[in-house]
Amino acid sequence: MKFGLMINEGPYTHQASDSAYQFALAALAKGHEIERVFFYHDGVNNATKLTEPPQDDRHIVNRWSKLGADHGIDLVVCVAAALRRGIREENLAKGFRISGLGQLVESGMQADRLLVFGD
Amino acid sequence: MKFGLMINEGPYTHQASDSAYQFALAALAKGHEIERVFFYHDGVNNATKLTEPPQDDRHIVNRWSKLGADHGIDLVVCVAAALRRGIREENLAKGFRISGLGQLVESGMQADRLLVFGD
Amino acid sequence: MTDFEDYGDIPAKRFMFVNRKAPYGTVYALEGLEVVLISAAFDQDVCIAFMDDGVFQLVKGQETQTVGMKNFSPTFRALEGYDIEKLYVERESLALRGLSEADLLVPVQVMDSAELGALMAEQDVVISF
Amino acid sequence: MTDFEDYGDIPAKRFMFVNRKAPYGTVYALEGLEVVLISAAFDQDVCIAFMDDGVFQLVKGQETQTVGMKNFSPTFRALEGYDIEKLYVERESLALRGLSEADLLVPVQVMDSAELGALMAEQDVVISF
Amino acid sequence: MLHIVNKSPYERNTLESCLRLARKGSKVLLIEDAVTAAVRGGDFAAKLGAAMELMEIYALVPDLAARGLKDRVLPGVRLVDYGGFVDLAAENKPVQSWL
Amino acid sequence: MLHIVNKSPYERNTLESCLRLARKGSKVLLIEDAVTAAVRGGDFAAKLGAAMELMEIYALVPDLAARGLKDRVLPGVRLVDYGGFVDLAAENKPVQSWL
Repeated sequence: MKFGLMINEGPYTHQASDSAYQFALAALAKGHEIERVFFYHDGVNNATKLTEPPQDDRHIVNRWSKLGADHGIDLVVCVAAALRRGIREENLAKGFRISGLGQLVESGMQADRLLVFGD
Repeated sequence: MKFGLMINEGPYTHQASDSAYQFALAALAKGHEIERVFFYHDGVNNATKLTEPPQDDRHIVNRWSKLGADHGIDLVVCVAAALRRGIREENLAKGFRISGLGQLVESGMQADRLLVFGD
Repeated sequence: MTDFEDYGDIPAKRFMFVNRKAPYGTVYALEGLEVVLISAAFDQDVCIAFMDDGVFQLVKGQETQTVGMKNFSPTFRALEGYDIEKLYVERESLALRGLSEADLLVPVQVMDSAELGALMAEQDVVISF
Repeated sequence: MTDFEDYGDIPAKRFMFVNRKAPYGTVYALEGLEVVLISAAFDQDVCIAFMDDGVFQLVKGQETQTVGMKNFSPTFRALEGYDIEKLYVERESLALRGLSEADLLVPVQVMDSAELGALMAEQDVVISF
Repeated sequence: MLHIVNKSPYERNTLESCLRLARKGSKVLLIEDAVTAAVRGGDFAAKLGAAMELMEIYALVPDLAARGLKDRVLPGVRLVDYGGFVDLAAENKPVQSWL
Repeated sequence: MLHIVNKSPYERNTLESCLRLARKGSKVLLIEDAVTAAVRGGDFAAKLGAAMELMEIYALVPDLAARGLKDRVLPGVRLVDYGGFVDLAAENKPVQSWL
């Protein structure tokens, strides 16, 4: 089955990005496909390459970059939400791309299920 | 009277930064002093110079930079919170400085009132 | 509006956007509305539900000069021009907050929790803001 | 720990940190605890109040491996070493959530809302997380 | 003591917790989404009315105006602008923001 | 239909709103801070018990474990891991996250 995910909160502050990641791992392990993860609202803050968490903590940004690369997942950051929050090409982490809100609606149309993770 | 302010949420997403700004303006107009604004939790996202809101909207980051310069307000971003969220010297807006949590406790000690704005 | 790809071969899906938050205290209402507007370009079957504090988004007479924020409530009046005409409001949420249909800035369909719950269950995609 | 300036001439203030949020769902509990730890270096009169969902921060037996997050609850046991010994828990908050003092991982002083409210009113600085 | 609440009592337990702990003679200021608590005819208005017997309840006019609620305020709630907010913070101690 | 709730019912109105709208036969999954709703002896447990007559209530074990609540769950609440979460999402339509 094809899942689309939407993440609406930034890393560390809310568990949303963690829950979505664990869901994605479990879905992939069961042979499902994650076709796209769409980052909206403060969720765009998952895409900054400047993040540097304490050494004994998980690296939420790099984790998404790696998962995206390993499984061909489209990691899309909403451009309007990103500009409001200081995420641009110059601080964008590997594997993410900036695009429009249409990509979210498209995910709703094309995925079998669109799951939202937020506050 | 000397006020210290603490801002715990990022710009646009929550009204916290707006309320703190309006409070600061009103306090200064009444002859009070704002000795420091301490940015914690997602509040550190108020300090990125990469923010670019829609043209017809307020520019929350630049507004703080200007207020700080005009009134000699110390704008302090918590280093630990900032590293978790991708705020570093290289994307830090004018007038902000990155420092430790001790600056918050110090503000509580030295200001007549410490006011917190958050979620 | 951007040129989107041709989705002619995919049957339209039923999208419901659920608004549960008051405006201005957080950005969810405003950025939620931006999603609704974009969705209009995709020829899907779109409806919007307002419940809980989301009903405050539709209250008449919003004046945002003194908070220094943009008043986005007029955009709700423009939704009709985007062919988004299904606006549902939960009766219980209005009543609890001392509001009535006459206080709202656009025509809506007021329904009770059971009706709204039934409609929600019939959707393909539900996104809550 | 960083060398702080000498504040010897300023009389110590009474600081209360109020914890009202559950752990892990949001970062406030963890980052709040970081503030508490730093405050210990300033020789102020510090206390911590746990109320509402903040009481969940102190529940024994937290195991975070499967959510992939760091279990920071052992740090509460280290507070004594920082001379932070005034931990207050609101009785009503515990009871409402089906918890009792025996479920908590550190010794605390349980008090009712009125007592906690009275203590709060005596502080110089109150910061809520 | 000044208590500041910024969340709607219909969405969160913040204002209820504040009123449970606030002592007689305290001041409570409603800002941001918490101004919804002050709406006449709303379910929370009765609780706020009861609280007013013991303490002074204030609401921030700019936040009421933004939400179209300026003319719908429960009698007895005192209205302040940002200047009044500053005065309340200056005149009362401590100040607690219920987050 | 699958309803997902992630907020504590002691802090927010989310779970109550979900239960008000959810139809008979729906599934409700508690994740993140919402697992606190499932604690035996808690004030919300009675409401959850009543809801269980009409729908299936699930709770995510990793989130219960993180909060030290794994062994305190109200009988009748069905326990799932992330794999079970995926199955619920795959088997039910639509899926609504109550944010």
